[in-house]
Amino acid sequence: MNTKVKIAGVEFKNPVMTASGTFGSGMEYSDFVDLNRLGGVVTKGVANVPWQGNPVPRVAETYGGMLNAIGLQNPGIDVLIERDLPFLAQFDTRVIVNVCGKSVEDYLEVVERLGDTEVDMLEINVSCPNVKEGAIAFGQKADCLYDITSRIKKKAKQPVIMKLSPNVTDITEMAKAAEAAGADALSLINTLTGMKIDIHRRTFALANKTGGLSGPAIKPVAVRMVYQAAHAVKIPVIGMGGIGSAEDAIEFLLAGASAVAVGAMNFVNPYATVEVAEGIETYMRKYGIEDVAELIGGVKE
Amino acid sequence: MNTKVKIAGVEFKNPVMTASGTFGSGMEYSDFVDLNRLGGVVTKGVANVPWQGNPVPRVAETYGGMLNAIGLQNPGIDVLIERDLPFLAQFDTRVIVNVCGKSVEDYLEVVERLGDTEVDMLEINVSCPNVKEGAIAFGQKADCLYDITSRIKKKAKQPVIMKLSPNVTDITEMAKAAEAAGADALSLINTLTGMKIDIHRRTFALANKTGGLSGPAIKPVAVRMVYQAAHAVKIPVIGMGGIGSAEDAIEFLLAGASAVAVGAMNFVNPYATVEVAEGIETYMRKYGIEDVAELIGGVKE
Amino acid sequence: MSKQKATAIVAEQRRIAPDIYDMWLLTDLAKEAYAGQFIGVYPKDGARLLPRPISICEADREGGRLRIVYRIAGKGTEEFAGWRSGQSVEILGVLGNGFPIQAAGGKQAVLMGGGIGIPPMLQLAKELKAAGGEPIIIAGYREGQLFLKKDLEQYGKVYVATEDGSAGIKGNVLTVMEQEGLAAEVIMACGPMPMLKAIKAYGAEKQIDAYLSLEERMACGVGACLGCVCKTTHKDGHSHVNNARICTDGPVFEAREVDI
Amino acid sequence: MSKQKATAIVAEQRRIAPDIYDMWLLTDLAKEAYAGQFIGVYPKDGARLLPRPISICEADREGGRLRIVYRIAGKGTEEFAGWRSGQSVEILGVLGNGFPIQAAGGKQAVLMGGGIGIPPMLQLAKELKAAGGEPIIIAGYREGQLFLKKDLEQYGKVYVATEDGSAGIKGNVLTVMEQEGLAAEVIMACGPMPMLKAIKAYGAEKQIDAYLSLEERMACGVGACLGCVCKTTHKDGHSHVNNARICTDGPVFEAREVDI
Repeated sequence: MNTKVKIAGVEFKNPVMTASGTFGSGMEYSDFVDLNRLGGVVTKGVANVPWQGNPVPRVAETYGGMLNAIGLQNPGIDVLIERDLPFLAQFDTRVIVNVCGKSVEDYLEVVERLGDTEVDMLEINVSCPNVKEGAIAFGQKADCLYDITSRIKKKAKQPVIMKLSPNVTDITEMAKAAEAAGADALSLINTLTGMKIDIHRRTFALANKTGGLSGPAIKPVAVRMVYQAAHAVKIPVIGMGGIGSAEDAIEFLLAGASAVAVGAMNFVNPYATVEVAEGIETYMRKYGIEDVAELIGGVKE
Repeated sequence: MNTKVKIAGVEFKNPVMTASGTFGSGMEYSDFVDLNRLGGVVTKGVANVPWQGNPVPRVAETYGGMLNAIGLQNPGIDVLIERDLPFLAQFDTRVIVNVCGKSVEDYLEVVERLGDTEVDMLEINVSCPNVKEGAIAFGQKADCLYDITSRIKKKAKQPVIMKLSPNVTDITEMAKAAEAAGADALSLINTLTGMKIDIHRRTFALANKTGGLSGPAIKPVAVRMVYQAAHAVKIPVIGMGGIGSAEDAIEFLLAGASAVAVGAMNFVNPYATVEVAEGIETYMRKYGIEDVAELIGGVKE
Repeated sequence: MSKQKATAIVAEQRRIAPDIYDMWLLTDLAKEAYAGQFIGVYPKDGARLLPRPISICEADREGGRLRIVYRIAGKGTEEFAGWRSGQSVEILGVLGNGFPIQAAGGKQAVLMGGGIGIPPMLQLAKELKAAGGEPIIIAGYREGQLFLKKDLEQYGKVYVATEDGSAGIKGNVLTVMEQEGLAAEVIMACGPMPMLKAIKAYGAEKQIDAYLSLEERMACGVGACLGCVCKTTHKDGHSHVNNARICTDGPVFEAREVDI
Repeated sequence: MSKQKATAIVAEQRRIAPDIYDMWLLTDLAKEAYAGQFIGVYPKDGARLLPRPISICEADREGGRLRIVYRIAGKGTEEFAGWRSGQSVEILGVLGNGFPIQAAGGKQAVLMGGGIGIPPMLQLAKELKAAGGEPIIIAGYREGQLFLKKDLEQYGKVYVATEDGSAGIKGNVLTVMEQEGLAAEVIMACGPMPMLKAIKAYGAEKQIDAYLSLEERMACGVGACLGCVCKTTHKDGHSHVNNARICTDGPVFEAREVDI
C-alpha cells in the first residue's frame, strides 16, 4: 500500500501535514505525537523580524469552531533558523515554512533567508485576515496575488505554495492567478473572517473585533473551494479546513486535494494528525486501495 | 418596554422574522407557533411560474449546520397570491415575500404582480447559490446588483429588501451598490456555498454537488458581515445566519441589525422564532433596556 | 393533537441484531400515532442538529409508548444506540401520513418489509388485524438475523426471504410471492428503493394497489423546507410541480402516484 | 509523564455554592500535578470543541485523583456541572507551571485567592505546609458562601474578605492585609485581574515577591497557538517579543515579569 504523495517534486511519506499556526513549530505537539509519522510539518508564519501580534483576547470559541486573531505573532526568521529548523531537522518529515509579511519586501527577505536552509517548501501566507497592514489584500485581489507570487518565485530556492483566502467571490480566479504566476502548489482554505459579540458585556469577543473562523464548522466551505480550485488548476492543492479525522481528510482528497493539513482540531485532539494518517491507511485497506493517488479527485462526477 | 422596530417605514411588533425558505409560507409552522407573535413572516422564494427545483438529495447535515440545494422549488406567484397570502392575512404579522427569478424580467413580473397585494415588503433573492441560471451573479457583482436593484425599485410598490450573498470578497461593496440603487433595506447573510462528499460511496452528498451552508456553524461569518454592512450603509439591515436563540439574535442586533430572521434553526426547534422574541424581552428586562432600538448597533467600539 | 417537539423518556432499549436497536419511548405523542407514520429523533450532541426520521414500529396508544426499531446509519443513530432507560430525549412528531388501513378493507393485504423497512410492518399488521384483516407479511432480510419476526407472527402469517439464503427463501420479498404462490389484493411495503421499484412494477403488472413508504434525506420533517421530495406522476396539489413532500404528503404513497 | 489527553472518571461531584461545583476526577495525571497547574476539560457536546482550563484545587498523587472546583461561566462548564459519578470524561494535562514552592522557603507566605481563584490556593497551602511553611491564607469572596474555607483551614490560618461584608472583613484581600496588620514575605495569588493588579502594586510598594496566576482565553493549552499571551516586562525567551504564553510559560508569573 502506497501512502506517499509528491507535491512539486517533493515526496511526502503520507498526505498529512499540520496547518500553519496551529502546531507551533512542532515542538509543542511533539509531546503528543511522533513527528516522524507526519507527511510534513508546516510551521507558524514567520516574518523578517519578530512580530508582537494582536492584543488579547485573541481566541474565542464558536459553534463547532473557533475564532482567532493572533495577528501572526512570531519570533522572526532568525529564531526560526537558529532554534526551530534544527529541532525539526531531527525528524524524518518534510518541513514547510509559512512566510508572512507586511510588504512584498518583507516576504522576499524571509524567502531569501530560507533559500540557504534545508527547508523543503515555502508556504506564502497572503491570506491572514488578522493583520491590519494589508497582507490579506495580496490574497483577495487576483492581480496583487499574481504580482507577489511571481516576485516570490523569482527569489525562492524551494517550491512555493500559495495559501489562499476563502474570503473571495471566486476562488478559481485566485487559484488561476497564483498558477499563472508560477506557484508550485496551492493550499486552502485559510480562515473565514468572523466576529463574535459578548451580549452581556456588549463587547467584541476578540480585541481585534474580527478573527479567522476555523474548525469543523467551516469544512463544507473548504471542501467546496478545494474542489473548485483543484478543478481550475493543474498544480497540486493542499486541502484544509476543519479536518479532525481520517474521514474528513479523505473527503478533501476525493475533492481533489493532493494532501491535507490538520489545523484547529489539533487543539481538540492533540493526536489528530497521527490518527488521520493511520485512519487513511485503515480506509485504504478496507476498500482495497493500493495507492493513495487513487483517492485524489476520486469523487464520482 | 418597546420591542417595535421600523424598517423602511414598515413597523414590526418585534424584530423577529423568519428566513426565507425555512418556514414555507407560514402554514407548516403554524402548528407549532402563533404567527401573531412574530414581527414578520418571510415566505419561501417565489417566481413568476412554478419551479421544479433540484433533484434529491437536496439536504445534508454538516457539523453544526446543514447544506441545502432545494433549487428554489416553488408553486409560482399565482398560487402564492391565491393560497398563501390569504392564509397569512389572517395573522397580525408583517408579510414579506421573497422574490426569485432567472432573469431580470422574471423578477419584475413577480414584483409587479405583488404590487396589487397587501404584502408589506419584498425581499429580492439575488443570492441563491443553488440555481444554475445565474441568479447568484446578480448578488456577486456590484454592478449587476446595482442594475437589478434599480430596475426593481422602479416597478415595486412596496419597500424593497435586497438579500445579499456572503460569497463575496467585500460585503460592503455589495451593500453600498444596493443602497446606491435605491434599496430600502438589506438582508444578510444568505448561505455560504459548501460541499459534502460521502467517502464510502465516493459521491456528492447533494445531487447538485454544492449547496448552501446554514446553521450555527456560520454565525460568526454572518455577524461579521452584518456588522460590516450596517456600518457601510444608512439603510436598515436585517441580520440572519445561524440564529436559534435570543442570545444569537441580540448578537446580531448589537452588531447593527435592525431586525433578525430565524432560518435553519426552525428545523432544530420549531418554536425557535417565538422563543427568540420572548428571550429578547427577557434580556431587555434583565438589563433595564426600554427600547429595543438601544440594542441596535450597541456593541462597544 | 397537532405536531409538536416533545420530551420523551427512554423506557427501554436493546440491540436485536447487528447495528439494529429496539427502543421504547414514553411519550404522549403515542396517542395519535399510526402505522406508517414516523417521528424525528434529535441527537443530543449539538454538532448534529437535524432530527432523524424513524418509522413507528409499534404505538401503544393507551400506555403512551412508542416503539422504534432503527439501524445505526451514522453518528446520530450511533448516539441513540447509547441511550439508557430513564433518559429524556427530544422528539418531533407525529409526522407524515401512514398506511391507509381502510384501503385493505375486505381485501387480502400482503405486507412487504425489507431490512430496516420491516419495523413499520409490525404496527401495520397489528392495525390490519384489529380491523378484521388477516395480513400476510413478507420480511426480507440481508441475512439470518430475523429481527421482529416473532413479533410479526402475532398478527399474520410471516414469510421470510434472505439475500444470502441463510433463512427462509433465498431472494427478496417478490421471490417469496412467486415461490409460495401468494396472491395479494393490496400491497403495503417499506424498504430500500430497488425493492420499492420492483413492487411498483409488480403491482402495475398484476393491477394491484400498492402503497409504498418512501425515504429521503430530510431536514425540517414538517413540509416547510422542501428537502425530501419525490417525483410524482401528476402535478402535486401543494407544490404545483411534479414533486410531493415525503415528510408531509407521504411517506406512504400509492405506487401509481410516484415516479420512482 | 509528559502532557497527554486522557480519559478520567468522575469520582464525585457536588455543588458547594451558587454556580460553584466541586469535582473529583480519577486520573493518572494526578501523579504529577502541582499547585498552580491546571488541566483542560473537554465538553462532551461536539458543538463546543475547546478544552476549558481549570486550575487544580487538590492533587491526590497517591490515589490518582484530581480535585477541581469551578464556576459555571458558560455552556461548557454548565455541561460539566451535570456530570455524574462514574462518567468518563476527556481531559488534557497536566498543563502549565505551578507556584514555586521553594520561593517560599523560610519566608512567611501569604496566599491570596479571589473568587474562583480560591481553589488553587488549597493545593498550594497543602504543599507549602508539607514543605514546613505556615501559610496565611486570605480568601476573598463576593458574598458569604465561603466555599473551601474549611478545607483551607487544614493548612494555615484563613482570613476572609467579602465584597458585601456578609462575612469576614468587608473589602478585598488587601483590605484584610491592612486591617489585620498582616505582613507577607512572599505573596502567591490567583483571582480576577483587578485584584492581581492591586497585588502587583502592593508587592512593588512593599518590595515583596508576588507570584500571580493569570488567566486568559485559551485554545490549545499547550503553547502552540499563542492565543493566551500576557504582556511581559522584558522580551520573552520563547516569543522574542514582550509576550509570554500563559498556558505554558505561566500561568504563574512573578509580578515584576508581567505588564498587567
